[in-house]
Amino acid sequence: MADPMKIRAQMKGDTAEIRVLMSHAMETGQRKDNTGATVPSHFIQSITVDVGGKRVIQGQTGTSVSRNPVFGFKVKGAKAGDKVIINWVDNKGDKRTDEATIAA
Amino acid sequence: MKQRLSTLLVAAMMSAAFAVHAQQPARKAAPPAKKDGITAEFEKFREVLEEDNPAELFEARGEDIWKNRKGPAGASMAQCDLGLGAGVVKGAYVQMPRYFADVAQVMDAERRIVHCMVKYLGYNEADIRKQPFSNVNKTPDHVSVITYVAAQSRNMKIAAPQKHPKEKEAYNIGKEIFAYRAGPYDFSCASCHGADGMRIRTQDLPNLRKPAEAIRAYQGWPGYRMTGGFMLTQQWRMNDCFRQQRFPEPSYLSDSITALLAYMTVTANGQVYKGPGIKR
Amino acid sequence: MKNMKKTVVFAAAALACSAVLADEVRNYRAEAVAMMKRDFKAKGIATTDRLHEDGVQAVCNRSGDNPPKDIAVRLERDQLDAVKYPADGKLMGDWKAGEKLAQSGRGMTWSDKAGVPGGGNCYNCHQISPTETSFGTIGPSLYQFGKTRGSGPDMQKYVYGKIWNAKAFNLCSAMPRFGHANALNEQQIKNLVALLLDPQSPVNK
Amino acid sequence: MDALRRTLLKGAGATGAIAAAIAAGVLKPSQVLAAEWNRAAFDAKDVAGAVKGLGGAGAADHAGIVIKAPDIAENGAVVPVDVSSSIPNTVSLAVLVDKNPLPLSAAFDFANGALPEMALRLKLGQTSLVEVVARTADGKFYKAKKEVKVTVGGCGG
Repeated sequence: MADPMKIRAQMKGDTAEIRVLMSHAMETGQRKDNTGATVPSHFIQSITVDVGGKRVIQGQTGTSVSRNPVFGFKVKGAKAGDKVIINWVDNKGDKRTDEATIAA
Repeated sequence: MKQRLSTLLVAAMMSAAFAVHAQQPARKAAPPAKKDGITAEFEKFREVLEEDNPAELFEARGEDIWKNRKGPAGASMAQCDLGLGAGVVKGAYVQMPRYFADVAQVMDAERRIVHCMVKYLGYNEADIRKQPFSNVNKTPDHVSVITYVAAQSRNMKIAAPQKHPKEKEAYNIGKEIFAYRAGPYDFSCASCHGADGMRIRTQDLPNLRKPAEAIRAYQGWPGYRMTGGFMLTQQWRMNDCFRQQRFPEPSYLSDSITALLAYMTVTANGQVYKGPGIKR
Repeated sequence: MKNMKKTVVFAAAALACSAVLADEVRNYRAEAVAMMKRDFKAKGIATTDRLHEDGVQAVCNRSGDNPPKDIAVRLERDQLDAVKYPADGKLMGDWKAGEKLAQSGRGMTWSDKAGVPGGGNCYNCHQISPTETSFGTIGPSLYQFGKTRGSGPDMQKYVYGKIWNAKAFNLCSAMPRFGHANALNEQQIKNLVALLLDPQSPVNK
Repeated sequence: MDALRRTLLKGAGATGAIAAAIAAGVLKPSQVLAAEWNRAAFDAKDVAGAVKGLGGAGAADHAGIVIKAPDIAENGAVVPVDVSSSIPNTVSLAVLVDKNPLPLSAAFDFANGALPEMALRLKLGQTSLVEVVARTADGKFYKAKKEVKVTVGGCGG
C-alpha cells in the first residue's frame, strides 16, 4: 500500500494554504532499469481536494509531474478547523486518501 | 619504481618538517567567485524546495520503524542509546559522532543507528551492507530511520562532543584524511572543499574548513536527492566523494568515514541544524 | 629518473633542519594514512595502490600545498622533463572533439570500466566555451584563452604540457596530471589544445 | 451537481451515460475521474495536440497568467513551478512542458473558493518552455509561457 501523504493546511487571513506531499514513483514509462528493460509507466492520474465537505479542486496529472509529488493550493473562505480530504488515484488503480485539519 | 622510492624518501624525511605547515590553510583557490547569476538563481528557489521537502515522507516511515517495529526478541528502538540515554531521539543527531562506551568506539549517527537496528530489531548487518544506500528502487529502512532521527534535531545547535580522547582522535584523523591528496587525479577532499566560492559545474562546494560552510554540507545529508527522488545519507556522500576523488572505496561505516564526519561536524559545532536536506 | 631521485634527496635534506617539533606531537597524519589503508578496498579499476602518495603528492601533502620554493622549482622541472610530446610534432587536434571531451566528467572512478577512454572533466572546474553556462570555478576561466594569449608553437607546447602534467608548472596545482596519469591519451590532449587555441574554436570567437 | 463537477465533465468530455450515472449516484466522482482521465490531451506528443485535447486550441496570450519558475533549474527532475491567473472567473489551469515527450503535466479545476493558483514540481528533460493554459467559466482559453533552462549539474561522472 502506498505511504500516507503529508498534508499541511493553515489559514492565512481568509485563505487556507494547503500543501501536500505524496509518496509516488511517477514512472514515465521511458526510463530503463539497469538491465536495460523499460520500467512501465506508473503515475498519479487524478487528485481531488475536499475542504469542509465541498469538492474544491479536482485535477488530472501526467508523467511530467516529479517523483514524490508536491502540490500547493489556496482556498478562500475556508475556516480553521475545517477538514481537508485529499485523494489520489494512479494509472494502475492504486489509490490513497488522507486528511488533515486546517490550523489557525 | 621511481615514484615509490621518492615517496619513501620524502615521507621519511619530511613528515616531521612539515607537521606544522600542514596545519595552515591550504592553497589559494582560484579567485573566489562572486555569487554569479546561476548561484543566485538557485538560491531564489531553495526556500521553495526546502519548504516542502519529500524527505518528510521518509521521516514518517522512519518514525514508524523507530516507534512501532519490534525485533525477534521483542526489543525495540526504545532501547537504543544514541548518546543521550535509551530511546532519546530529540537532539541526539547533532551530538554525534560520539564515543559509545558499550562498543568502546566513536560512532557517527548512521553507524550507531545501524548498530541499534541490528542489535534490537534483528536486522542482518550483512544484508544492510549489501545495499547500504538508496536507489531508485529501494530506500533501505535504516535510511528512513536516519532521516527521522536527523529531523528530531531540526533547529538545534550542532554540538558534537570532544571530551573523550577517542573523540579528539577521530577529529584529528579526519582532518588529515580531508587534506590527503593521492590517486591518479591528485585529489583530496580539500581539492573541492578547501577554499571559498568554488563550484563544480553549477554545484556549490562548501569550504568545510569554515563553520558557516561546514553546516551547509552537514545539513545537506541525509537529504532528498532530486535526481532519482530518494534519500541519501552522509555515509553515501562521503562514499561518492571518494569515488569522484578517484580513490578506492571506503568500507561502509568504517573508522575513516566516522573520522571525516567527526571533523566536519565538530567544525560545524555551534551552528543551527536545518536539515534534513534537499539536494540536486 | 636519477635526476628525480637526487632532487628529492636534496629537497628532504634541506628541510630536515626544521624538524624539531616532530616527536612532541602525535602523528595523526600517519594514523590517518594507516586507517585509510585498512578501510579502503579495491573496487573495479580503483585499486588500493592509489592510496600511496607519489613524490609530488607527498611534498604537497606535507606542506599544505605550499612547498618551499626551491623544492617546488626542482620537482616541477622533473615533472616537465617527463612530459611526452607527440612524435609527429603536431600539437593541435580537432576542437570539436575537444569540446565533447571537455564536457565529459568520466574516467578513472571505480564505476568507470577499464579500457574505456575517460573524459577531460574540464567544465567541472573551468569556464571554456561561451555556449556552456554550466561550468565550475575551481580553476580559472579559459574563455578566449587563445585569443588573448596567442596560438603559436610556444603556446601550443605550453598548453599541451600543462594538460599532460599541470604539476610541471605549479607543483601543487589542483589540476590532475592527465597525461602523466594516463587519464587522457595523446590525441585527446591534442583535441583539448585545439579547443583552447584554434581560432575556429568557440572559445576564441 | 455542483459547478466543479460540471466543468470537469465538460473539460474531460464525459459521455452522457456517465453524467447520468453520477447524477443517479451510481458512480462516485473519483471513479469518474479515473475513468475520464483525458487521454487525448495527456497522450498528445506536442503542445498543440495537448491544448487541443483540452479544448483550448487557439488560446490567446494573456498577461494575467503568472508563471513563477526558475530561469535556470537546479535540477530538471524537480523544477518548482507556481502558476496563477488573475483573469476573472478562471476555473481551470493546465501546465505543459513543450520539450517533454508527453507535454501535458497537469490540468486542475478550481471551485467553491479554491483560487486559480497552484504550486507543483515538474520534470524537464531539457531546456523547455513551461506553458500554462487557463480556462474561464464561459469556456474561453488563455495562455502564457516561460522558459526554464536545464543544465548539467554535477561532476558528470
